[in-house]
Amino acid sequence: MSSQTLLSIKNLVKHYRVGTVSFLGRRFGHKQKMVHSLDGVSFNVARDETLGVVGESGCGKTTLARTMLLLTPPTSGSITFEDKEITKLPKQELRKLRSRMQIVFQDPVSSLDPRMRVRDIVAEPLVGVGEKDRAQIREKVRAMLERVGLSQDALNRFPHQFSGGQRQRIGIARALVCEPQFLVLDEPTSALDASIQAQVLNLLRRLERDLRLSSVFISHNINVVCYMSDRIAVMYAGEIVEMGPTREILGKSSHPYTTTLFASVPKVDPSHRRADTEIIGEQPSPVNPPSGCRFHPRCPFVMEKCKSVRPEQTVVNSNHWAACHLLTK
Amino acid sequence: MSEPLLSIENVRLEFNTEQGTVHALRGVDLSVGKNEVVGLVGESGCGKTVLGLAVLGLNPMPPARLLDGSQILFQGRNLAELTPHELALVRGTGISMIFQEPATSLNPVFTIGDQISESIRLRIQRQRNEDKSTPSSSEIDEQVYEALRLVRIADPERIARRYPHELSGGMKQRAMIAMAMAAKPSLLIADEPTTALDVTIQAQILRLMRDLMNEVKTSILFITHDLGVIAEIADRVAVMYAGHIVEEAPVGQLFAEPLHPYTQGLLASLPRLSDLDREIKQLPGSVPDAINPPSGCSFHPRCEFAREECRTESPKLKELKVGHKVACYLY
Amino acid sequence: MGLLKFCLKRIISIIPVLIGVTLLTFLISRVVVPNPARAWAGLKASQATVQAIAIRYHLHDPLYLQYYYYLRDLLSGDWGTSPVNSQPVLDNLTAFFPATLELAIVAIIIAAALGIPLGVYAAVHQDKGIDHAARLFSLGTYCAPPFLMALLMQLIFSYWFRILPSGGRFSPLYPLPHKITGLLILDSILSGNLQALGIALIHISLPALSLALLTFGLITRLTRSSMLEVLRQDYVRTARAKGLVERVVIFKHALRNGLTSIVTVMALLFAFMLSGAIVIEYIFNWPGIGRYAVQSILSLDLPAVMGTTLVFTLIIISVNLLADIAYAVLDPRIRLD
Amino acid sequence: MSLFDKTELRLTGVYLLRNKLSLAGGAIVAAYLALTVVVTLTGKFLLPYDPYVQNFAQTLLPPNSAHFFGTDDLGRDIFSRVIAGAPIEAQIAFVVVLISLAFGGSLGAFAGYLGGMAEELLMRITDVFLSFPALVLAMAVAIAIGPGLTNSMMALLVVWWPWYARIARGEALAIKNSQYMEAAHAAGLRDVQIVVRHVLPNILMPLLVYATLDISNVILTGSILSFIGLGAQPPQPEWGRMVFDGQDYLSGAWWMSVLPALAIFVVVLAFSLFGDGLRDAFDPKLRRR
Repeated sequence: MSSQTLLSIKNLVKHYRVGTVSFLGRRFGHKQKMVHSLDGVSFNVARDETLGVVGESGCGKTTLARTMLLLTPPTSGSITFEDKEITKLPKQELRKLRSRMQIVFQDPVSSLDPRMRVRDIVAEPLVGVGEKDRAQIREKVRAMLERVGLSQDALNRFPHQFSGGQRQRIGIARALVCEPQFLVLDEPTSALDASIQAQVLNLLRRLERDLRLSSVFISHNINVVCYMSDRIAVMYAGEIVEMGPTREILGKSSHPYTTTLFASVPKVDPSHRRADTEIIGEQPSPVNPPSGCRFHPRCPFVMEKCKSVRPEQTVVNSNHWAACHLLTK
Repeated sequence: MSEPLLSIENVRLEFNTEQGTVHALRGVDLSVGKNEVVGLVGESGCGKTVLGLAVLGLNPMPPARLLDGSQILFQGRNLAELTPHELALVRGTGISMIFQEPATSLNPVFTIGDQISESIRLRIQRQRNEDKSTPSSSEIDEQVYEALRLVRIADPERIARRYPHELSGGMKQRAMIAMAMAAKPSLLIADEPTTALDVTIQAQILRLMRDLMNEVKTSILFITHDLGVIAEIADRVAVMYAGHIVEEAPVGQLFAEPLHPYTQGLLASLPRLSDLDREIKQLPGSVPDAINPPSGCSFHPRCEFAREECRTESPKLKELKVGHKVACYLY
Repeated sequence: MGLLKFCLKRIISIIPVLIGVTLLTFLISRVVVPNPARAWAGLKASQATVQAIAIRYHLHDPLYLQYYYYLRDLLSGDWGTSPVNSQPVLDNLTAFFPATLELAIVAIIIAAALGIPLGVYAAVHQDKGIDHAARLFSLGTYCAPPFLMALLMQLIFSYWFRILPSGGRFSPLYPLPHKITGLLILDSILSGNLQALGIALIHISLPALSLALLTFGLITRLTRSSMLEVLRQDYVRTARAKGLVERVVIFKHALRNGLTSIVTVMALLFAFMLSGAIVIEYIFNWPGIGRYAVQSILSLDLPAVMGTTLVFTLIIISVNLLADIAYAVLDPRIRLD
Repeated sequence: MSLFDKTELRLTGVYLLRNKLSLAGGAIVAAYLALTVVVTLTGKFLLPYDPYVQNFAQTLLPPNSAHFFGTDDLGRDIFSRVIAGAPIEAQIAFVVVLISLAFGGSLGAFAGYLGGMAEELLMRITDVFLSFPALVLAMAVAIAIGPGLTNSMMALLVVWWPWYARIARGEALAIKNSQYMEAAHAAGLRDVQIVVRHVLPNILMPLLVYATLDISNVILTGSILSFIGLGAQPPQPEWGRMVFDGQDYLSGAWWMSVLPALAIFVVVLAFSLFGDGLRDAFDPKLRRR
């Protein structure tokens, strides 16, 4: 592994149970349904890099965010952070590591405790690392709020007194207050209006540059992901189907899903109305994913092989790969 | 332009809350012509949904109330003055509406077929002056299947027997559209119909709506916050900000040559796949508070061109070019 | 999942509850009681009787064995013998049950017939005068102790106006209708005995009205709040948007959903009503299990009290079961998992 | 960190003040609690008559200027007895509600936060308790441990705690699944810190509001228990028992039973009105829309 790699994920799998089959039910042999939320996801994140993850709802991208930071334990697979395997770390050590890898959540309303003041919310990760010096905490919180563009009188106020964009700034301040190296952004602007989204995106870009952050930017909004990311990974039904530099994928996507996904994005230009490349059907249920290539029921180029054999990652171009049988034909 | 189908004139609407009076609509003028798709675009809280609901009298009143002088002219009548019962008779067959969340907008305890057949029966009931015969239930069923086929549902017999929770989001939205179209309205108000859907499904629904327009000749008032969607579907666009229409133009012109600083700012704030190198621009500040809107032009606190008169007086919508109106003192 | 499978699953799921309930009643009657043998034999019983009781109920055995015998006795119909009247408790309970059932049915019909429409009306006219009046009135009846309701009824209609009897289920001066179901009103109708029907109705009117008034408040409140919730839903707006007139919107689209959530609290409603029935039956001398319970308490008759406790709880569990099944019928979503 | 935000409290206050009915309820509650305190401190000192002294020359007198509520079959002044009985209801209500809140509430919060077997076990246990009608289970327990004021409170406690466990568990579950909890984990807080900073403050508020509303239920059920002879024993002036003693005299001396029953009604109604208003005021959903 090169020293350029900050975080490396190998074969990450996350399955979880759905429905509450009671203790007795389990005894009597009720089958528990399993959601295949992540099925063998692997990638590296280099230092100073922003990796974008894009996919439709239910493709597992939020599970990826939570599993990557071990907010929920993976079913299997490994996560290496700064050359250290972290999935098996004892709880105490993991807690110490948390200040170095942080997350910004999608919902600016429910991600802030309604009964806490902004200064306590933002100070939370400092409390987490055991910072006791109150003056020190106050100073760091103040500096960070200024950095995200909030005035000092925000300190003593409560989350509901802020607009959506400001709340997201509070969430960003909380994530950055203990100077992490790595940041996961889980749909950070999806709940915001266009004009506010632009403010937050520009703020994030500036902070990533100034603080030399590595990040994973997750969103269903393809325009936003592409704008923010150096490389992107396209997820479908719990798997990454294609991954590579943003521009290269935009120019020459290799997986049929990527192609249709990008073609579905409205162009914000009435003179270029979308060609009628319409993708049929909907994403499969993660409880019962299709055999072989998970995209095969919707794929316009489906072959016999796709129905039974899971396609391997195939290199298209240096660090651009896709998982599709068309490439190995 | 020929006589518009729907003509909204000087509509003002307020509602009272604990915190004070919300000035949701502050004198809106907008018209929808026959066989036209009018896009109404704006950010959350600008009043676009309230306007859509106001046309059908669906804002809960109280607390909402239309102020005197508000006119919503449709088929020669002012909807703002109708009694609740008269208004109910216009809904469905005259103007119908579909909503953002197909999951909560369909009644969970009735089958899709039941809910569509209600619209069909309603239409037949209201047409009965001409035709005295009552259709049998098998005829109604056939029409339900027809309505489902119209929205490209391949196996209508099966889907009609399903309950909403048994369908996916995209299918639910198709069923909603089928239900609205089954009454054969002259105008369909679509309030963010694709916002809750994934982008591939959104593309399917947008294409469906465009096809339906051509097949059954319904006008659409399409409400959304998404300029991309507007670019895909609308013929004409109205941009709303803080309870006002600030700009209105044919779709091509609006995107090529936006006049209002707000429209310009909005367009510049969107990241685009076609132009990733461009740094997106941001509008400063946030959406104004509808309880205490700014004086004068509501946009002036965020506007880089704001002048003295912008702070005191509210600009009127002026037609600068044919079909291109803007409310701004720059022009 | 089919409805049948849902019902089966639901019925199986009450088995652990039943075990828990009997375990709890067992603990109360064998462990919590300071001297179980004395309590089950009666306070005036001789030492010999107490010994006999201890042997009959295996009170010297370890607790888990005692529970086994307790369950076995319950299932075989031996619910103990009342030391007060020396009759088997189960016989007493079956004799008194029809009167309670009749009272409850009449009361709930009255309460629902008044309460549901008022609740719907109040919800539709939220925050108007009628809504405030309905809320205050229903809160008033909900907060009234059952004895206040019963005593006022008795005072006004029996003692001041002297138009209705102050107690009892039937007049001793006339023959009872031929017994078919044990419910006097139904039996009178089935046997075409109009005189008996009149007498039964006159006797049931005050207790049923008292109980109905108590329950009415709760039903109105529940209906109102669930209708308010439903009326806010998007699908109600959809129903209006598609042109349905207000009557159809409210009584078809909203009420159907509102009723499903009322059904889910049916057990709560019944528990509330049965508590009221205990006091009301006693005051009106209505020969049901409620009055039997109070009389047993006053004479410190533990076997009888435990018997009524079990009967009341079984009623609530069955109501809960029926309500769940009704809910599954009314709301297709619930059958899903 | 604070439980109450000043602006939030002010809004709540404004709402309560505007809600006249619950304000009236609150006033009666305050008056009743004040009365309770005074009577507890001064005993029968301030009462017009000794609530225990029998006077066979003055039995069953109707309400008059000397005896506001009349006299009972033993010639005792009913008004004095009702006043002297006021603290008993309050005592039952507060003891039962507070202990249930502390015991059931913490058990439920713990189970909801931990999840797994602990939660499942607690839910199954409360299932059993909640299958009984509250009054009926209380009756059974009370008869088993014997009648009396303390025993009736014990009986009520047995019945009452599962409700609090259920509510606390529900709230804990909602908080556990909230994003701010996730954020707290991501911040590296220890479990104890999370419970203290996030779980407890967010559970306490809804539980307290529920408890206020619940006081009226306890008083009501407690009064029924004492009506059927399981509560405070004569000659203690407990309201439910006074109603029971008076009901035989209903046709001739209605005041003996009806007036103490009315006292119960007024207090229960007042707590309900106040609690209703409090719940609405603290529920932003109900207030803002």
